[in-house]
Amino acid sequence: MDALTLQAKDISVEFPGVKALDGVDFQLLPGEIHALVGANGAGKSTLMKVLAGTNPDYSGQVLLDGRPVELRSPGAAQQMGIHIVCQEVDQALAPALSAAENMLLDELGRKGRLWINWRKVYWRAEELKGQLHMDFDVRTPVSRLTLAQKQMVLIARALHSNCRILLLDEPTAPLSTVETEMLFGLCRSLVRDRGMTIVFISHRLPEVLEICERYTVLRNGRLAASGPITPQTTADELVAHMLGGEMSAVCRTPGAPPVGGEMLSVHGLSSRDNSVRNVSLTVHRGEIVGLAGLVGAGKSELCKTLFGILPRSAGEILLEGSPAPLRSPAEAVALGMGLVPEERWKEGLFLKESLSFNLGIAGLKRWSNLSFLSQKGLDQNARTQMEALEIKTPSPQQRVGLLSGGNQQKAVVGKWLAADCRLYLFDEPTKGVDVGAKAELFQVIAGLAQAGCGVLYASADAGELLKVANRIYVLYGGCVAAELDAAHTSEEEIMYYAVGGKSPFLPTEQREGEVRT
Amino acid sequence: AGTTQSGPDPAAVDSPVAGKKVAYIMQMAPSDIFQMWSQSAQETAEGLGMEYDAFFCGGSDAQWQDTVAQCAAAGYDGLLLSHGGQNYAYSFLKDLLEQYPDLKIVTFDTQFKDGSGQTQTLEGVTQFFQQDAQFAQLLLEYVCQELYPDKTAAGEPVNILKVWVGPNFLSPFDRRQEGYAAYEEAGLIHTVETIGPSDFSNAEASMADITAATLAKYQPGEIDAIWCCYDLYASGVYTALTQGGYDIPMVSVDICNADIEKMAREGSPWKACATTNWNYNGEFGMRVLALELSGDYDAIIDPMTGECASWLELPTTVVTQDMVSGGGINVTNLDTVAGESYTDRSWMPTVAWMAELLGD
Amino acid sequence: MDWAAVIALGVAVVVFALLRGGSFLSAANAVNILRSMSITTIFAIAATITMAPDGFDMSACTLATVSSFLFASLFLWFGLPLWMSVVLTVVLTIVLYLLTMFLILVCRVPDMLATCALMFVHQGLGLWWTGGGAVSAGMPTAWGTAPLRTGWTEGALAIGAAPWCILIMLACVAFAFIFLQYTRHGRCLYAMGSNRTAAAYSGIPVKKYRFLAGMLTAAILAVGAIVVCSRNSAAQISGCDSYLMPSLAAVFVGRSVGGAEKPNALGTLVGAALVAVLENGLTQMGVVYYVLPAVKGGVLVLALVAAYGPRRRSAHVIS
Amino acid sequence: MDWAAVIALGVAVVVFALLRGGSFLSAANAVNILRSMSITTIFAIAATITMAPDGFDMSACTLATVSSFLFASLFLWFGLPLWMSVVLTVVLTIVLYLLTMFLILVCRVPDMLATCALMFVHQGLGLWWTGGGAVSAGMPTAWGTAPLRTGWTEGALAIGAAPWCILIMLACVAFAFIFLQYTRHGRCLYAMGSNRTAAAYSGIPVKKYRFLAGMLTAAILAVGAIVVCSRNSAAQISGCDSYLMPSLAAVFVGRSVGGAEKPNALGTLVGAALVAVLENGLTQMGVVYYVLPAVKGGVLVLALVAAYGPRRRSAHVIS
Ligand SMILES: Nc1ncnc2c1ncn2[C@@H]1O[C@H](COP(=O)(O)OP(=O)(O)OP(=O)(O)O)[C@@H](O)[C@H]1O
Ligand SMILES: Nc1ncnc2c1ncn2[C@@H]1O[C@H](COP(=O)(O)OP(=O)(O)OP(=O)(O)O)[C@@H](O)[C@H]1O
Ligand SMILES: [Mg+2]
Ligand SMILES: [Mg+2]
Repeated sequence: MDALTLQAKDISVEFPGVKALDGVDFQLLPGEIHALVGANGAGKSTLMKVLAGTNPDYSGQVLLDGRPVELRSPGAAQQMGIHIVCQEVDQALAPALSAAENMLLDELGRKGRLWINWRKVYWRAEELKGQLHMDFDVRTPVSRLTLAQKQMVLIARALHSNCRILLLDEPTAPLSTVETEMLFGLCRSLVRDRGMTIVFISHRLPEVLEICERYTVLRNGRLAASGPITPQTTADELVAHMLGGEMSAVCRTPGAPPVGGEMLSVHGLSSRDNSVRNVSLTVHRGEIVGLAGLVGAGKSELCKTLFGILPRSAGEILLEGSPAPLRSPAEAVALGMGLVPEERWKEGLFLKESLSFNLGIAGLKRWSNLSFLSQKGLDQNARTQMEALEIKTPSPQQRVGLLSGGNQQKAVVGKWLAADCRLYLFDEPTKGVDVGAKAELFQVIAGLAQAGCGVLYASADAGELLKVANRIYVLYGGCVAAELDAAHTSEEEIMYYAVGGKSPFLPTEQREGEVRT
Repeated sequence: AGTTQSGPDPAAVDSPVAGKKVAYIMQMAPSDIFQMWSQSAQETAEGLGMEYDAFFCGGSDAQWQDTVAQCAAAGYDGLLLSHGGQNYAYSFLKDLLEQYPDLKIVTFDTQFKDGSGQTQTLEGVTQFFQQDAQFAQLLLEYVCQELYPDKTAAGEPVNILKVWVGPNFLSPFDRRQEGYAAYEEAGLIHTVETIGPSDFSNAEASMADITAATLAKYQPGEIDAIWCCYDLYASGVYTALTQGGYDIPMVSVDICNADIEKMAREGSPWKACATTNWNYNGEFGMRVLALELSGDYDAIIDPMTGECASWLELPTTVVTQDMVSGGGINVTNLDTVAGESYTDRSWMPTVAWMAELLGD
Repeated sequence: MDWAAVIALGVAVVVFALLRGGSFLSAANAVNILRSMSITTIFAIAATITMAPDGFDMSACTLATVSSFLFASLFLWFGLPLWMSVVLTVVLTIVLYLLTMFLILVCRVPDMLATCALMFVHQGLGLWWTGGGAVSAGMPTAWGTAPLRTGWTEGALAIGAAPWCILIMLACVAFAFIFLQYTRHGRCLYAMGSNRTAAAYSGIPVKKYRFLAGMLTAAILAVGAIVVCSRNSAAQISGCDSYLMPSLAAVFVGRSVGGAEKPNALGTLVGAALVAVLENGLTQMGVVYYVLPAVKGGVLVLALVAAYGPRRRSAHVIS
Repeated sequence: MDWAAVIALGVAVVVFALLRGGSFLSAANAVNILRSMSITTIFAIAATITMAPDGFDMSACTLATVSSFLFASLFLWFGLPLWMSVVLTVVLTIVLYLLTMFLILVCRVPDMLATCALMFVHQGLGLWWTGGGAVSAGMPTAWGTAPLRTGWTEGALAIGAAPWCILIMLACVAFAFIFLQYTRHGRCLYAMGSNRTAAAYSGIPVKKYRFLAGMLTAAILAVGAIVVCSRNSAAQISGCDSYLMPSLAAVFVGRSVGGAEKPNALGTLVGAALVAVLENGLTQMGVVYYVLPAVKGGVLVLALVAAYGPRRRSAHVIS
């Protein structure tokens, strides 16, 4: 057996009311890609934060190359070559600074030269951008980037530094297959060429099996299992470790075609910034309609345009037959729509408020009488949602910002379940949600459809869409490239249209006005 | 608070006001003249065996009212009140005296106007003032007679840049305006322009900027002199004049230590200040308060008329540049140069026991 | 510690009561304290409502000065009945506040920046209206005619005196407390204060709510201005301007009360009361005038340190 | 529009030059303008440095008042040579700033709250040192003895006069500009200002940098205080306090300059210059003193509207 690069022994972390890590052992071999898996709230992020020095209140010991080290500050961890790409990208980015500066932010923190050479900064940023096949101006402030681009900036930051151990906390959550493949290629070359060790967290188990060599499973803050990943290792095996054996294998296949009339019908919709172009689609009562497409295809933009966030330049939207103005989210909500947004920190959560506050905010009218709120009603609602979505936390009064990433995501979804909408727009609702909870969530969504609601479900994960949707629209370059029946299509076909019918890196212009099947 | 000394000289007569608690409550923020005020009041109070405290209210009328009410509640026997607002002081003090009938009050620079703006008096309360109109007039007299005698003799009006704010900004400013207007009506002066600070919370710096900008548009000789209603504004004017290299004489009402220093500088344009003796004002007020406390109302004599009154006015002096240019002069030793009217204290109200205790 | 400010208030009362006895603990002095905090508290409640949705208004008190000019001129110059002067002042203040809202909501100038510039505008506006002077009884109008009313009435003067000014203060606090704490609208304002984008995406009409908060602020500012005006029996130049800092201090000190960590009406009341009790007690103790602010500031600092210092609830050392 | 403030400045200069000609466009008047903006700009630069890492200091100018007391007393009462008084004032101001830093960094009281309480502390502290009065030439010391130096020297008075006060202002601006724009430390401050957690996660020692910003602020405040003191030839009670709002206004107006959207030195200079040019030009136009703030504020509002209004770069209607 190789000498261990990093060995963490008996790591415990406690928060008020939660034992996030309880005597966890964790080892890394040199030059491996190591999977860290576990259900939401199992303690993965917490363990990574310990290693990255951003959670200095831990007990236990960390050995690096056999020598004990103290990881009590991010600077200390970085000095030892440990870098993290953390789960909530907004936490690690300075929105007012340019993308270039954000990529080189770690270097700013290190003692060194006094002067900044702006030419060199931009040159280096361009270089990193090239390595990651990104396409935007490195001088743009980060606040104007999309979630996927932000994720890439963070990865670029890690690339720039001279790191030995790279901790990737759910980096692929906002990425689609193409970017994910590219990221994996990059990871492999980093391991091969630079001898890096990479820890990889993901809830997409096939990904994990594809790229990782060994795994560690956490359950409820304890080490559940660890071992090498062989061709024989299956996702079910990991799931069994994660959930403690009892895996309720709920895999919904699309139900019978909907019976209801048209809930939403959109004709020739374009957004003013041209990220959505001439889109027409329909959603029926009781139907789950998928939106597929790569990152940047305009799925989020379509949802936002429908929800009145992005101004539209053309097109008509009918809700149950009557024209809907939809100039602002408030109007959309008043008409019975709900949007689970893509960026939970920025757009979805009130981080400093309680879970109960967050879960009640979209349906306040339900719990108010003559404008007076019923706190009891809100708490009751919070408990109901916590149960339905398996949100793991001690009490409805817990601050949402202190929940684990997946549980935060569930809170964003839960907010709308309480709001009694007739049309739901889900934009990557399962981002960061573990397999078990994902199955629950699918059940919940199916339940909404059964109750007669319309559902538009945007996801970069084609497999997921095949599981939930009745029909699927594939977006490419802001246009609808294809409309497919979920029962009669495959991931391959979806991908074919998603990349423009030909190759992944085709310029958008050539595909304009692409035919639909 | 201040240091409470160990009472009067034991050999001296018994003070009828010994052990009484008095306070000086000033509406404005502290500054060196008001401190001199407070100091002389404190010395007098302690000389008479009273306990003395001082409070400043940072220019807030509400705080002035609160502090007065708090002191009344805290059991002070007498209050020396300064610069209360003319609009509310009457009704406020009237209510206060109804609640605390034994409280003795003396006010400085505080007019009493009732709800209709009519001047009123309060039984048992003595008010005293500076002669603000006379301040303005003495300064203008100085400008016309001393600085521009030829022009005045020729019947030509002197061109004045006037620094003033109002009306109804502060009652003393309004009274100063009365004196100024008299000269203007008499044709002795001509007002070229009236300017004031654009930012009252930063009046001195603002006045400097405004004056600098204003002077830039006049040709030499178009302004003969600058008249300022208040020395804080004058200080800004002085900055503008000296830094801009202008040779225009200026005069101002009120005086403080920094003013004297500026007047005394070589080639200073600041020619004169009209003032009362700030060392005497506090003492005067405190003596009146003590007389009220001991019930000697008939000894409260107006310095100007020599008669017993409840409205008193303090004598005025013009301090000129010549007096202070010798150097080493500050507000505390101004009496050594400022002439007889400044050091005369024959008008200080007194009675036998007070004269004994204070060594008149 | 969530109750630091309340504890500080309690301790201050007990200490002064022990040291000064009856003269501090009398009913008359309680009225003194309540009266002295009334105006600051009213303005602080206005600030609380603005700050709930993460707004900020540096021009609040300069606007109040304009309101007080309006009130005094409506009552004295135009001789309107008291109730009509009050109502019109509130309405006109709200109208003036539309400018603030226009800059913030339509022109999207950040609150701090817009209101910082508006301070100057208000200062000039008020004085332009009065012709550069204060408005008081017996003075001619800005255009030189005799005022229609020669003096303040009993009723007008009563507004600024105990018990009315105290009752008005309590009414403002109670209104803000119930509104922010127990109504849907208050909840929406706090949601905006917590994350404006998320609030908008949750279907809250954020601009409408910012506008609502602004209008309520304006109405309360007008009430505060009327109390100031009545208390001084005149609308003075810059008469309300200096209440800005004390009212902000009250909101800030009160922010932590009850662990709310956001501007809240009861906290604001406690903050204002703490300052008022300290001023009153220290004055009664005869603390030298120039040391008084230091002692007051020192106690506030201690209260803040107690409120924020020991908080290690979240593991984020870096926050 | 990123250059709105600069354009406003240019337009103001051209308009006044056309209307007033030589009396506005003379060299002497240029010096007037520069001199009138010098003190505000120095304090505004201090605020810029504090605000770069998202700090805020409401007590900056009350601390400057304390510094001016220190300077005047060192120079006059203790008769120290000028250079030594200056150096000692800067050092002592930095020492006093440690209290602010202690509250913010060690006790973790939010900036606004801590400095709001510190305003009172500073006010009391300064007056306690001078025994409750101003410090001016020829007055006895707080403990009653004669001062060692009887008056201000030429050199001491020159600091507050042109050209020195202008040069000092320019030096402060240049320093802050280069420091914030071209050094690693400056960028670290901006990174903190944009997202403190992110900065900390990148290994930037955030507390150290907040401390550094505080110390630089203190040093610049001391310089500003010395200029004020020299200009007034006395350290006056509350002498610097009222520079807070104008200096904040300069920072705010300058924030948008060049699209920086963060406090920046050149923007601050432009902001201060705009205000100073308006004051000067409007005064020359004979605008009544009490209407002047309204016109000044109006121009500032327009500049802000131009800077923020038309910005629709991002498609997000909700911002
Ligand atoms: N700062 C904190 N304060 C209180 N509790 C916390 C804090 N951070 C994490 N927790 C709790 O610790 C537990 C582990 O959280 P962690 O973020 O490590 O989970 P995770 O495995 O990353 O989950 P996910 O897959 O959802 O991201 C959760 O119950 C979470 O609520
Ligand atoms: N605020 C913005 N400013 C400029 N361009 C933007 C902005 N938001 C999105 N875009 C552009 O719009 C396009 C679509 O973005 P986005 O990545 O959100 O699409 P998506 O299909 O929802 O992808 P995913 O949800 O998988 O990340 C991209 O080309 C992106 O660069
Ligand atoms: Mg996690
Ligand atoms: Mg998306």
